[in-house]
Amino acid sequence: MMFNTILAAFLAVSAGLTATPQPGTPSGSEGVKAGVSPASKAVSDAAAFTAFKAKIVYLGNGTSLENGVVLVQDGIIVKVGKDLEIPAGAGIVDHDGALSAGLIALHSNDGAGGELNDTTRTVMPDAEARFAFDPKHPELREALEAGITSIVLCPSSSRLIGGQTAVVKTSGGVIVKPNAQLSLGLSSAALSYNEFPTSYSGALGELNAQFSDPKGAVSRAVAGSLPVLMDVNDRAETMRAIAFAKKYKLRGAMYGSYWAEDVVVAIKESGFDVICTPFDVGDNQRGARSVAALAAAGVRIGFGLDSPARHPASLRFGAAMCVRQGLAADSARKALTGDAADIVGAGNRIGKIARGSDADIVLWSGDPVALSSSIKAVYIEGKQVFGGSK
Amino acid sequence: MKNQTLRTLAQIAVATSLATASIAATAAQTNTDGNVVVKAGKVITLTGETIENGTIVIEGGRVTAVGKDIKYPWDAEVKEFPNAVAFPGFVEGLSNNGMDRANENIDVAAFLNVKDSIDPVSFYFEDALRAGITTINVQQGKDCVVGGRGYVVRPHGLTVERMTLRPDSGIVISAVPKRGKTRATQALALRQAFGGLRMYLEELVQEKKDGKDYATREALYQGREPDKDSVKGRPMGGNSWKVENLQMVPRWEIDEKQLPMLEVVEGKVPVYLYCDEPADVHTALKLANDNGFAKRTVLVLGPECWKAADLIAKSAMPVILTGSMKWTERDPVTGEETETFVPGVYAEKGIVFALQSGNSSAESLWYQAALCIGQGMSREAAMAAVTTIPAKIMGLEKRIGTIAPGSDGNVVIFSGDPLSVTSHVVKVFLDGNEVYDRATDTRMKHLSTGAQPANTASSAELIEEVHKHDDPVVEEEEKIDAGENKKDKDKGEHEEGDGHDHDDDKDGHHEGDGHDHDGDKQGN
Amino acid sequence: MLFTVLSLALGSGGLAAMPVPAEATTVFADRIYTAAGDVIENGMVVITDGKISAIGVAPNGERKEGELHVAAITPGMVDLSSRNTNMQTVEETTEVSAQYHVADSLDLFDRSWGRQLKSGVTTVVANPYDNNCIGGFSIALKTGGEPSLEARTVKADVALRGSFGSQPSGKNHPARRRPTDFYSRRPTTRMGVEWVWRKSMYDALYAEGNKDRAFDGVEQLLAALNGEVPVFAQAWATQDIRTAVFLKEEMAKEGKTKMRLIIDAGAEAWRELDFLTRTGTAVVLPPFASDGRTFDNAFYARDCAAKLHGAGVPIALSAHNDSSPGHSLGDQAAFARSGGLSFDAALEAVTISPARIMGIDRRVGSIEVGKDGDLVLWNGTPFELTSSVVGVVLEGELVVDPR
Amino acid sequence: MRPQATILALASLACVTHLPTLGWASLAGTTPLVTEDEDQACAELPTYVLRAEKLVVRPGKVLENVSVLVRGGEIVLISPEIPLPEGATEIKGKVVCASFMDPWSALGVDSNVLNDKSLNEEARVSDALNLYSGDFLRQQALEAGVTTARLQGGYRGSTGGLGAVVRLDPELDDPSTAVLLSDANLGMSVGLTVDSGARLVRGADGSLQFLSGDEPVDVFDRVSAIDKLISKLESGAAYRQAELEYAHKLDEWNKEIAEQTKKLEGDYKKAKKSRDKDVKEAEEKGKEFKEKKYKESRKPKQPKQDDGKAALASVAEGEIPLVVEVHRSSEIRNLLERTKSFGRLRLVIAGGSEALSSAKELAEREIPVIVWPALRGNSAQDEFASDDLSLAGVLAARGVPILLGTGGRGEDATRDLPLLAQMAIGHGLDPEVALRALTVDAARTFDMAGSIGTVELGKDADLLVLDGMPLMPGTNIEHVFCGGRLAVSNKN
Repeated sequence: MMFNTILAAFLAVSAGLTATPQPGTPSGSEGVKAGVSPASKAVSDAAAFTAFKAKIVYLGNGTSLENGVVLVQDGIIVKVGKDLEIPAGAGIVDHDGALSAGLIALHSNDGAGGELNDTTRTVMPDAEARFAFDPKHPELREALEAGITSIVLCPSSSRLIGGQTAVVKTSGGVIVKPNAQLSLGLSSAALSYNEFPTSYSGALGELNAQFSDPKGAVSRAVAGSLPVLMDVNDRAETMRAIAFAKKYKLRGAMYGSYWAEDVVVAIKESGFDVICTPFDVGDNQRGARSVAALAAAGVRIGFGLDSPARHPASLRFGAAMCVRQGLAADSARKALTGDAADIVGAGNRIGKIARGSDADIVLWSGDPVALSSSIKAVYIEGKQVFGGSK
Repeated sequence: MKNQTLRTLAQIAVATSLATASIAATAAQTNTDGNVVVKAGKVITLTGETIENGTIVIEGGRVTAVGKDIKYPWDAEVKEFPNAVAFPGFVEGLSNNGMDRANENIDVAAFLNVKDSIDPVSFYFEDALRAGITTINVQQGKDCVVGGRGYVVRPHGLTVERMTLRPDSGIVISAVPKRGKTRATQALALRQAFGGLRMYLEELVQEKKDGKDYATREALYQGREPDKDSVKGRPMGGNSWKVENLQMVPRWEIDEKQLPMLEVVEGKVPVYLYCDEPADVHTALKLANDNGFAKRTVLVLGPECWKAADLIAKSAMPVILTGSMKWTERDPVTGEETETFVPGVYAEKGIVFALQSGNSSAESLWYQAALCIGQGMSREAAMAAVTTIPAKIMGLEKRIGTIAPGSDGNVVIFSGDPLSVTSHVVKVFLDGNEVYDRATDTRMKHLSTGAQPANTASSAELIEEVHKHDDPVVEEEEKIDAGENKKDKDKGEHEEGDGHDHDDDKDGHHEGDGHDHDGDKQGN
Repeated sequence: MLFTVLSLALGSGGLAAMPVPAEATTVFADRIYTAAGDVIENGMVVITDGKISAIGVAPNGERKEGELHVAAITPGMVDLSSRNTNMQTVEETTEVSAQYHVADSLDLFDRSWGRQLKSGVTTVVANPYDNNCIGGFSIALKTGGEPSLEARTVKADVALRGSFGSQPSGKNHPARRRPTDFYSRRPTTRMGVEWVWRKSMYDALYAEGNKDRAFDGVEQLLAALNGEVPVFAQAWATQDIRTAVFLKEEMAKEGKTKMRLIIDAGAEAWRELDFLTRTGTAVVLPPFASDGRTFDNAFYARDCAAKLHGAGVPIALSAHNDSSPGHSLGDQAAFARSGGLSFDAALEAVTISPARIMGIDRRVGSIEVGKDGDLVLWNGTPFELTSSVVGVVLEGELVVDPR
Repeated sequence: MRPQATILALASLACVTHLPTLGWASLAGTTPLVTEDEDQACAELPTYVLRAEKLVVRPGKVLENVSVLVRGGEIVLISPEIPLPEGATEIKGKVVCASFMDPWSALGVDSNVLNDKSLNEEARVSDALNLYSGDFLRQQALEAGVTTARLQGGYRGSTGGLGAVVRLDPELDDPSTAVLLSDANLGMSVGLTVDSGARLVRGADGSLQFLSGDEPVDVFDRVSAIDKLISKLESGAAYRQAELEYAHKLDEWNKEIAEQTKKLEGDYKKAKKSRDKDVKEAEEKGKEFKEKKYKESRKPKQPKQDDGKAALASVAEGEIPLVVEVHRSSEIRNLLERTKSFGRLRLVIAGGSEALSSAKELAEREIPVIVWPALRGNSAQDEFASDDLSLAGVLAARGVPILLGTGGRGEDATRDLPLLAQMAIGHGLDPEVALRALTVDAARTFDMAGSIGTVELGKDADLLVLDGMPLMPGTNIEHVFCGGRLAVSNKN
């Protein structure tokens, strides 16, 4: 199912590049996006179209298009191409700069207050982060201003099984994906000094107990329908997590990249994606080096943010630090958008400039991973939510 | 008459100590008045030759002859150790032990003297004998700006005076920030100490001068002959900054707090200059050069200072190496761990160095020397670093560190090779008097077999043992109550059952670095 | 050159990257101390595919260029109390956690393994941290090689680890704790600790015949009671050593005559020779303490090892994770010698004796054909401070090169 | 091993800026410990010819297709055509510009000194340099193009002592060569929340949390902090005044005494005669002889020597700049108001999170603000509450001179100065202003313009060779020269 939609989205892009315009038929996106149904709108309603023209369009899959046009109808990208025929009467945004999909922060907290850490028990797989989401929270605005259009709310990694993550937008209160991942605490953060578990042995014992007799969300994870998000810090924790995932045939992502440099091969073999720990000014370059090494080995990566404790601009800053350490700029852009979306299984809807995707668009003065580029405007589902002249 | 009184007093003291003090075991064995002949299966003289079945003749506390089959007075008391090794004993180039407390609170304490703090019945001295140490340079600790004056002592005697080999053997200055100071404020305090001295002296001279000028004018006014210049002091010596006309000021008019500092600047006093880190060495050398005591300076260095070895070599100052002999460091970029054998670096750079012990009798100077050999240093170099070199640093090379005609009658009898772990000290002669005998060393017996010492003082020691041992229960409680993150300290707890002074492995705190992203940043 | 820098890649990268040589590794030495009864003068050891394939006297003639020749060779040393595990290796929410395995908690990337390896310790037993009465299962591991349990394990679940004395009760203090804090309920005294041990053993005994009484860890406790695995218990002071021995004897009265007991850190074992010989208990000794003072106010007499050996108690020495010069396991053997232990006994106490005590002597502990190719290369007579470990061979791989 | 040229440059600088003559200057001076043959040291530095398609002499002035001759650590020739001297190395590059300076850094300072609350006006950060650790950080800073930094200590106290300008070359481990200026400024701070060892930890929900709280500074303390600062400056000014007065009085007194002495000498014979007479008379009468009392005016008393006050004096007189870390608008306003009376004071604001509200006055008085464009989340301390990445851009747009620094808290931040500058550009700062802030403006503010900050004859060869315009997207640094040494070469 997921692969189908990704494939469809992919085809849509390539189709957009060559085929004649066929507005209003975002194939493969029905069913996924109930509630938003562009097809129901009148095809000829030219006023519903907006065409975004930019000197360079970063598609979110590692490639780009020079002098591209992105045609949006009712908040959905309906066509992407070089010399598109723009329907008469369509609004035109002509941007002398770069265009990319909105950035995605994969591990964040904005808009959830302190509601993601339930300290009463360490195993609560059926708790859902989306119920902690406050769509009016001012932090979301700050994220938006940093070009972040979607964030992934994650239950606390100080719980062994904290609950399920949710993909939400930073404007409009949209929940893109309610049950994105099952959050597992495999790092020392899940160990306590005065309650169970205090040891890795105890933690692993409890996880084994839960996964060998799976119930609820755990059973979905074991069945493979719910990816896991494993929090790890050091190399030993990474190896332990990989072994654990292998034992129960789990798939998903690991959060924690600092030490990955030394265990790249094991991570690659595990098939897990890696969500990078956030970066700060002056951070050790090992962290950035690790990210570059993972990408070079072909591991799919995305960036975590841990806002609001961290400034939302840290997301791009981290990407820039990694680029300085050898991460290809294309990989960095992909990790901030398309790959991030795919990691949480929302790639059919966000993260890409592709037919059928939500029109979550950021207009930049230049390359998004160059820090000297500034944000000119941000659109969510076609609506301008930040910048420029409204 | 006077001598007789002294002796009587000493005898009374001996008697008293026998009755009460713990040193009864080691103090005052047979009194030979410093006349004794020691024969040993092997005599290591450290003058270049080792004599099989050698004889050492000690008369009046001094060695008068050493050799094979030599003649000695017919009536001499002969001590024979056919299966043992005679050895001049180890020399501790600098120690902060044996004192009541090693550090003074005040910044500039040059007017103080460790003799007032040395405790002759301290276990430290007894331990030193047990470890074959015959000479100790007791100096103040590094928790100071300018410290008091040190004493070179023998580890035996009932009063400081009787122990003393050389009084006022040097002064301690520290480039290491003392408690409550940082490197910036320590440097400032050092500058102020010497700057203050200079200002004080200049003011003193100016006052004299003004007074003299006034006197001249008054004489002119009155029609008297002005007083002739009468020089009462002497000009300032040394080879750095000088205060002109200091000879106008008689020395006794100089404040007793400033006078020792003046002597430092004049280069009259050996200076023991502490440095913990290589950056301290720059501060230290600059201070020594600027204030004229560079030629009298001995650098007392912490393990990391090897990094400044080139600079130290250029300064040509002798050094005393303290702390761990191994420096472990992790490359902050690659994570690779490198180990440096510290004395090896100094040896390679041709720096004259002495080793200093951690002062537990089991890990004393023999131990440092042995480890050096284990790490590849020549036996001669390692041995010199705990005997002849510290003796030379103290300027006592003619008296201690070797067994040669004219040297002090110090002989340590080892059961075997002095650097072997299986050897032990059998007897110690200081100035020709037997001051230690393993056979009667109850504390030794206690340590090696667990036998309880008989006398009361040692019971007191046992009580002290109990008190000294930290109560882990209470400590842990407090830590947790303080909300300290247990994950940060878990590694440290391995060591709670461990009596050793661990090698100062800088990296030790980061062993659990898997949880510590910042771990890598600290090459430290 | 000799002095400057000995650098060793201790991270996984460095060790993992080294290829295992296909051909044999041969080391020559003036003396080879095999710990199997022989000392070979001017000998050689050949290791093929990680195992010792030949030992013998080196052929006469000129030494070849680049040949690996050292003053002495001993077997790779074995430390049964490696103590590089942290508090996160024991589940403290319950004082008896026999069902857990320290293997689940190990950080094989930790630098201390590599440091121990470099100091000549090639095999260690990693134990759960001693904050529980009964902590869980220990594991015997190599200190080097690929950082994975598969690659390093010598023997899994090698002993059931526990602790007597003040440590398991040290942090507990009901009066000072919040009622929800688990530190407010565990034993606070030595007798409480002993009670927990005895209770869990009796609970296991009852459960053996009655499945309704089964509890977490019962199988593991029974395995220990039935002698399938030894009980490896920390006991520094004489009172704790006696407690352990009494418990073993009490269980014997209950029919569990096969239970095996090994005392760890038995600083005061010299006081209890009769108890130890009577029950055939082996003792792992803590590192030498210059003033005799050790944990739990135990007095560690310097002749402890010699006394135990003399009385026929199997002994092993330990460095408790200290690998620095003057404190490493080889140096502990040196200090044991200064307390009167013979050279041969000291050699055994850091090699074959610990291997036998822990039942891993088929693979490690001596230089014999067929055993793991773990060697320590020395620049002089071993177990003198004037000598040091200059090279280490681990399963045929020269991990520290003396050249 | 610093070349002679730089030492000379330093010496000339000292003349230009009238370094305060402190009482113990001879003890505190920067005489190198090991005096090397300087000429030889120069000779060891190779000669380079840099051929640039574009030479950024200073931001705004670009020459095309010129060559730069670097010899002995110095720029000795800039010309369209320079033949390659024998033994010289030729380096070609698209763009050559001056390397960057971090005007607010902690790189190489002992962390204890950074936190030291007890620093006073005499303490010198240069004493706290530890050039034996963090070599890799200096190397990374060089790789990022930052070759010099102004170091500041004591951010936890109200006084940070005398700041220093140092060269970040990891090859230099002797402070006497690494320190270019040991009294670059006096540092102070107002109204900072005191961080009492609070540590950030990644908490349960992935957010960062403080392990232990920090002590906020009392509002009244903050107000009185400015009072204290002002009274310190006043005491400095008064000290200078008193010294001058003393010198004057002493001069007069000396003159007076000289005259008197001359007169007394002239009168001596007369006085002697009369004395002899008096003595005789007294003897005859059997009376005691009474000496005549000599009277003279008192010698003027020298004010008590105080190096702290001397430093404050040179600040009050504008001989060295005063850097004050201050963030809240009320405190900035108050500070500006209160310092008006010190006409020569060279005030520099560090931090200035809310400086915008005083932008007009800052622009008018040309008071530079060192902006620290750091990424702070919502756990930032309250003085950073209105911290905004666009601050530098907005201030510059209002005409306030700005510099960009890394905050002087952590050693490792300096490496990221160019990234922070780029981020400031991304948030509205004009790229040319940003480049100026990192080069010529930073050098000028701290009296280093004579030797660094621009690519001009006689300047130190602290240069970058790049493949594009500095701080622009996609530009890479190819070579970095630090004090004439080719310290980084990314292009083989």
